[in-house]
Amino acid sequence: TRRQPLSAAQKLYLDKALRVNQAGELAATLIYTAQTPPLTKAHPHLRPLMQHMYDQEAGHFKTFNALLAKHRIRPTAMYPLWQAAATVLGWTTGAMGREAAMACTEAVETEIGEHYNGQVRELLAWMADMERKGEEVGEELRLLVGEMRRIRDEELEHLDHAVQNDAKAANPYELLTGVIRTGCRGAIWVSEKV
Amino acid sequence: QHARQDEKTTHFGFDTVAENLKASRVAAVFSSVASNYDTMNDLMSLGIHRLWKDHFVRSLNPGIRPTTSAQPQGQRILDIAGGTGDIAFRMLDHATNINRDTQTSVIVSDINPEMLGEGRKRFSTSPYQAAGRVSFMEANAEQLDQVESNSIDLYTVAFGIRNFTHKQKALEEAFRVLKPGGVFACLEFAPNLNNPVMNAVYKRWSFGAIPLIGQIVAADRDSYQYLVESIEKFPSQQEFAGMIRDAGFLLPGQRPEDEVVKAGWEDLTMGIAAIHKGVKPA
Amino acid sequence: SSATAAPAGKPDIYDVVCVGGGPAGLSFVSALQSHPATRALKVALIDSQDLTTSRTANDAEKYSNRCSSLTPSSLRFLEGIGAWEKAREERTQAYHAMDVWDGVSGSKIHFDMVDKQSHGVLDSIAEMVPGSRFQASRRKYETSAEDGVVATMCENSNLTAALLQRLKDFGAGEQLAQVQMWDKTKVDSIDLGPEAVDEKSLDLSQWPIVTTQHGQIAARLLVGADGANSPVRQFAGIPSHGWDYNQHGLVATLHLDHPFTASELRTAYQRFLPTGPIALLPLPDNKASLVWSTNPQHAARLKQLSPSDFTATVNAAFRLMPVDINYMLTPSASNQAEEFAWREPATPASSTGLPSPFPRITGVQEGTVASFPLRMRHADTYTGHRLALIGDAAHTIHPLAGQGLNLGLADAEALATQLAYGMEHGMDIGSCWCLDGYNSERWAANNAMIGVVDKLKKVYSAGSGPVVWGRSLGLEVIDRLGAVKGAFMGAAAGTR
Amino acid sequence: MSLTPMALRSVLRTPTGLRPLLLQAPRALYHSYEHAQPPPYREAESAILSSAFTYVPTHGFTQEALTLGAKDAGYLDISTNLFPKGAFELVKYHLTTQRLGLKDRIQFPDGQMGVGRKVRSLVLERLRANADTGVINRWQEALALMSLAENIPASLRELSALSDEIWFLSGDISVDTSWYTKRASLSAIYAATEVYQTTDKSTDFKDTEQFLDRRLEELRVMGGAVGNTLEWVGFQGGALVNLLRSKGVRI
Amino acid sequence: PASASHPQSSVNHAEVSHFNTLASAWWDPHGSSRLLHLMNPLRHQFIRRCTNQEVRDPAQKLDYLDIGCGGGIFAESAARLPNVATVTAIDPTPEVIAVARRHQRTDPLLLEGDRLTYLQTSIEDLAQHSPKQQFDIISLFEVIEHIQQPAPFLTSCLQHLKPGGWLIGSTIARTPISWFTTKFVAEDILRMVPRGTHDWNQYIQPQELRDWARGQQELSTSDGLGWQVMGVVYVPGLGWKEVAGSESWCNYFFGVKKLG
Amino acid sequence: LNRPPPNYAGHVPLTLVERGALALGSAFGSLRNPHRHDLIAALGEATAKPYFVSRLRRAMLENPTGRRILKDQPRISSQTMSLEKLRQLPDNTVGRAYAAWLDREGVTPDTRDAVKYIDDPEEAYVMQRYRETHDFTHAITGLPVIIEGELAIKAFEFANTVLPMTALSLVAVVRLKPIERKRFFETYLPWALSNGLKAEEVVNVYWEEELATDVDVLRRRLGIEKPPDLREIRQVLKDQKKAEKAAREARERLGAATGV
Repeated sequence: TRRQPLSAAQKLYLDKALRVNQAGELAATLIYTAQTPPLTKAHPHLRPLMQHMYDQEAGHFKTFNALLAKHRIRPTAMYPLWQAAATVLGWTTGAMGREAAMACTEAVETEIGEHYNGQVRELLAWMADMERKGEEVGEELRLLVGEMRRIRDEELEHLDHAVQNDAKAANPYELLTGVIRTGCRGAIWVSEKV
Repeated sequence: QHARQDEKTTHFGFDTVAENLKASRVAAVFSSVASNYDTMNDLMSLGIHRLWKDHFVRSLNPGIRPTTSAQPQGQRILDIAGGTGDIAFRMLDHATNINRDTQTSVIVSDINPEMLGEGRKRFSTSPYQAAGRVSFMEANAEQLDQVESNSIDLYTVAFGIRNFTHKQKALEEAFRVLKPGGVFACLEFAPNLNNPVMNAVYKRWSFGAIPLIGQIVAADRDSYQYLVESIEKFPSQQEFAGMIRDAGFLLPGQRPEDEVVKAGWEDLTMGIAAIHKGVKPA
Repeated sequence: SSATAAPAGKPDIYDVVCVGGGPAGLSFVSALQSHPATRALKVALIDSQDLTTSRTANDAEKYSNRCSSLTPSSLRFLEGIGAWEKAREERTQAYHAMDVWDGVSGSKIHFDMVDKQSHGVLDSIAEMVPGSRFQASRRKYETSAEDGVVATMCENSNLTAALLQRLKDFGAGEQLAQVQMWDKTKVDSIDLGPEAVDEKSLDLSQWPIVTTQHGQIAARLLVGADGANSPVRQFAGIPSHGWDYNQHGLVATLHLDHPFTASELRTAYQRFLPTGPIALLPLPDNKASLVWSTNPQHAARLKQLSPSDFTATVNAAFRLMPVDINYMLTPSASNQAEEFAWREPATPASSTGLPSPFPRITGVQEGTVASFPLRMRHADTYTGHRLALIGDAAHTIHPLAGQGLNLGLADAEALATQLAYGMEHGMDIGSCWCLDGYNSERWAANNAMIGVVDKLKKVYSAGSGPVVWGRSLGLEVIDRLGAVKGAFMGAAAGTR
Repeated sequence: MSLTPMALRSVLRTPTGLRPLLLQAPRALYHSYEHAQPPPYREAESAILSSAFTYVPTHGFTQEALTLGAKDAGYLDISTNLFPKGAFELVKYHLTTQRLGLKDRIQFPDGQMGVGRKVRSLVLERLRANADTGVINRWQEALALMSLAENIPASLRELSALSDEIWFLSGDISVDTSWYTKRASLSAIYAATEVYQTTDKSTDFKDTEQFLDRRLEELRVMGGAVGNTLEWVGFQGGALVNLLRSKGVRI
Repeated sequence: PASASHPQSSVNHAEVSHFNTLASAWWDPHGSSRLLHLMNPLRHQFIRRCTNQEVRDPAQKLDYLDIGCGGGIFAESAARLPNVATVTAIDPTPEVIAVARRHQRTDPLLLEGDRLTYLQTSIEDLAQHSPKQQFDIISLFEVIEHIQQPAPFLTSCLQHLKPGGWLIGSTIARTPISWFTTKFVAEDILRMVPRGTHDWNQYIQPQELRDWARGQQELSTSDGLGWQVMGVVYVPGLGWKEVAGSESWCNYFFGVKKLG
Repeated sequence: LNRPPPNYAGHVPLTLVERGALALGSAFGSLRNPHRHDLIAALGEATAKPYFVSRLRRAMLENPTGRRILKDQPRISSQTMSLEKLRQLPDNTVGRAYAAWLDREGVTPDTRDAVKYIDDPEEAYVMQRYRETHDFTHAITGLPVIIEGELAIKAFEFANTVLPMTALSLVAVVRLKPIERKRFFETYLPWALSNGLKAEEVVNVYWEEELATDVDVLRRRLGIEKPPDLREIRQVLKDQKKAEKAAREARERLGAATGV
């Protein structure tokens, strides 16, 4: 048929990308879980927002779990480490107050948003390349790109929520977001490998 | 004499020469070193080249064991550029002693008569000569007219292929002469070692010391200089395996789904030399 | 007089909305009614069951299988809110002693009110010497019936009826607003109020709005007393952690061979089998209530047995060795009565630790054998903004100490007192300033009780080996240490 | 084979298997459902190996069997040089074909069978494959070959691929830490049971089945115990945090 | 006698801006005003201790004036009491009054009639803003230590007190202990209270208050009857606790009764 | 020193100290002179009490046939088990094998001593039952009564019933000849232990009902593999030795005759 199998390099790229995404979503859900109690105790009006954001993240996490199981991809071996790191990060920023928590969400979401953008761009490039060569794009790939786009938009929506709830007002703003973003980037790099 | 532009040129060590001149220049080099060819090899490989050859022959395991032999007439082995008969000797010893095969015969071929002379001298006293299991043939590996197609079981070339002008043509010729299922095997120096640090050390040794020793021992600096330079110009293991595959051979250990060549050779002593193999599909 | 709730547009505002009409919910509401500071609060109670019918406990001979043993502190609370005198006294049964023994090793412990009185260290040492003159003198009962009570057995329906009666009488008495009772009403949804329309008007965006078939009501304080998987707790997003025991609680009302008069002192019995504890709690006349926690297969098998076989198996569970009980409950085993008759003489009471005056079960009240899965859950916190949880909604506990209802009543009492304190000091009873006091007081106490009961269950589910020796030695030592036993009794009775 | 050539061999050539393990992509990544998986061996290799395999019950996993197989497949004695690892290639061939063939050997009437029971029947089916192909009496030779220094990485990779295949076929979809513990424990159990199978004389491997059941039972109990302890520790940790929060501490 | 000239306003603009920034966290359970919230119940107990001196007709409701009400912590709680008719809460800081009004809107009970009215004014210009001028109870909780000249301020408060009414307040004694707890620990180390909230020199000793009260003829300052004082100490984990005789240490309540 | 009343006929209640002394005394006695059956019996009873015989009783209670045995409490003696009837049973049946075995060893069912030192009547019966069925185990395993066969049976019973007495009697292995000991440790001990552990509880077999069943069928039902027949091996060995001796003598004779 006109449909060509993915090249080894493409398969390797997808393998790494999906592993990193699952680790990212795991971290996101745990950060929200750890942030919610101290935050909603101090600001009850934030509970619906936190609940909404958590539900979306849990949805993403479930989607990536299904994808990993379906395509037989190995989850990151650092799973327990990310669990601990995310909980501690969520807890400390939650205890530091509303602005710090929102700043943490903003930093994590920007990092994850950029990461998803890169992946979506790469997959779209593949599809364009396939169409140019007259090959028919596989259903799996099309479905994957659709999912990634939807998830990226929801992540960016979280980013706006965080900024609305004056994430910028956190006192050590640059330090906090800087540390968190570098932490995320490091985690992404490691998760690809291990 | 400089090659004229219109003629096709090839490299001779680091110089570029007209193609037709290369064969004669190579012949000149080998004629001068024929007598102490082994000492030269010892210098080049710190004496390990003997072990490499033993290992090379043992890994090929020539000869057919009587128990499984349905083919009484033994194997026909063609040893290219085997002038002094080093490889041939080991092959016959292995077949006779290890596999108890007294039928297998070896054709020793070389482009250089002096080297062949050296070989004939070596074999004159051996029982193999008497049993007619060794024959000598002066021929250019790129046209083996005397050898008909699909007649050879095993085609070996040790430390010779780097001097051929058209390596690809020699490979295709080997493909032609080999029987289906036949094996092409080549033992050759490799341009670079795996480990960059060791590589630098080895380069210092081969470019510095060897021509000097050549001068002292064999009073012939240019030939040795050429030999060292020819190793440098020889393609890397991966490229050479690619050339073998392009000639039609199956590379051992290559996974079907890998387009790029990842296997098919075996590094010796950190990659100073390498054994390349290829099997002609049935 | 059920006031019609305001139209959907503007929700009717209540001070306290209590979802769930179980003992915890009803006792909380009556506690509010009985305290002067909180009497004037506008209170609504919503329950899905029909509360009117359960008011009258019908046949004197028939006892419900859902009973619970009320500790003295629960009784004091019920008397305080004037509910206990509405209960039908003749259907309740106080007991003055408790025998607990280990089914595997036969070690046993006897609790009675003599130990509960403040007990000097010297007395307990003297008690250690078996058969000593001093020990004999302690044994005679000189305590009066009243203060010697370990706990009082009471059917849940009897308690609910008493509380409902209390609420009805109270409303008719004073001219104050009666509690708005909506029974047979299912809570459709609970969500936060609408955003304020402008800067000036009332902002109910942080108020829980409860929607039922009667319309929408806004609650200054929403109290969740609606059982284990409580919709109120889900609305509040309070997670609750814990685990399921692979056990079912089997309850039944039994008939004993010897009718007890009201004045006789009764004893409760509990035997720890490897598959789980079995308890026999006294009811008036010749009745008794059975609470047997065992694995699901045994519970299912027990429910299939004929009454005579069931009675024999229950007798066996108290008297025989665990290996016989397990055999009698294997699917293939049949005519348990005969099996029990044969095995009982061959099992000496001394080897199983059976207490001396142990009643024999002669029958089971038809239709009362039922079972429910056992689990342990504890909500992360009991309070949120304008929200509080009491009773099973906040915690579910293993029945081996019979503390489930008592904790619920203690929660209700604590919350009512906290609200009274809040009203006296002008606090907004839905705000965290008022509710935190309740959470801080009850969470730690409940957590300790749940932890102790869970560890007891784990220790006593070991069938053999060092754990059995350890616990048996522990039981024997505590049995002889009056002071320590007194402390346990105090904690169990929940004396404040 | 006297010692010296062996020593020479290892000095002369760096074993290809020891190339950095991590970087080498062990097995097909991103299993796609739209295309058939690439065949494990090239056509010439599978021809030689499949015919050589028929000689294993009689000649064992040896160079001799390989040579005989090459001849039957229309190749020469010398063509066995196509396999750099020699006789070990035969063992690897058996492992790979049985692993890929596992999904066709057993079909689950889906529905009532739990993942644990499916794993058990898959393992038994794979072990039965050893017996059906008649290599079971030669399997100790294969184990010896597999334990050679240069073959250990390849055999470990093959074992982990088998364990992954069994978990995948049994329908297990957990992709968290248990993904690793499950595959590691199943690999250990499978390897132990296979070694036991080589010593099992009972009729159609009844003892091996009991051995497997004992190991699986141990794993279930140990897994349960570890799970309960972790759950209990997590609960106590949460309870402590909740207790402090109930007392008004700001965490 | 009403002072003729407009009395020099007691508003201190530095204080006003400081409280503005504090406004957003006023009702945050773990915010900077947590200690005030925890002290609130004790205020009602003290008021009850004062008013129970003489028997009152329970049906007759009282009028409260809360000066320096801040976010309305005390004002809201007073408005909810059954025996309170009206509560007028005044504070010069505009932002704080806005917070109080925004919070008032979340409780329907407080919106009923004139139960609770917030006015952004100082005590001196109360006349222009509030219809009601005379009150049964005037409260000055944690206010006096923010006033430069307490004496004239107190006298202007007295003018609004009905005869037989009580002037009740709480403040901090000027002692090394109060410096250590309210300034050093609370503000510098634990940051529980934002820096600059208090100025130690403006703390007032109970004795000084007592002397001022004796100076006023209309006040009956006979001990126990017209003059009440109660020392309180904050125990972390247990909240504020009354400690007899600790008024000379740090935080204390004082109440003085107008004759009549 | 009044002893508590006996629980059943022939019961001698012992205190802990007496029980210890009995165990030690009977152990030394039976070691010194293995033929003292009564001492061996006493040793068995003294060491069985704390846990082992209760475990055996629990094993019987878990098995339906075991319970029936405990209920009926059948006794094996010459009255209940008429040897003539057994001898008419078809060949290779349990009863026939038992009878043949009794004749060959010259033993009657009554040679078993009554149990005296176990307090619980039911546990005493369990011990009694074990003793009486001991001979049946010989029958189905075909191991002779000679020391080597007896030890193999004891090892099997230890693995099956975990009674300490069976293990203690293994001490007698010291008295085996070297080749017998080698054979015992190489073949019979591993057979006894593996089969003892894997097989069903032999004590749960209702022998009175199994008399007519085929020995092999019963053995397969219990999961016991038949051990190599000890008697034949010894016979073969004996013949070999005899043959060698005969040949040696012949040679000597021949040697003497030819003067070589």
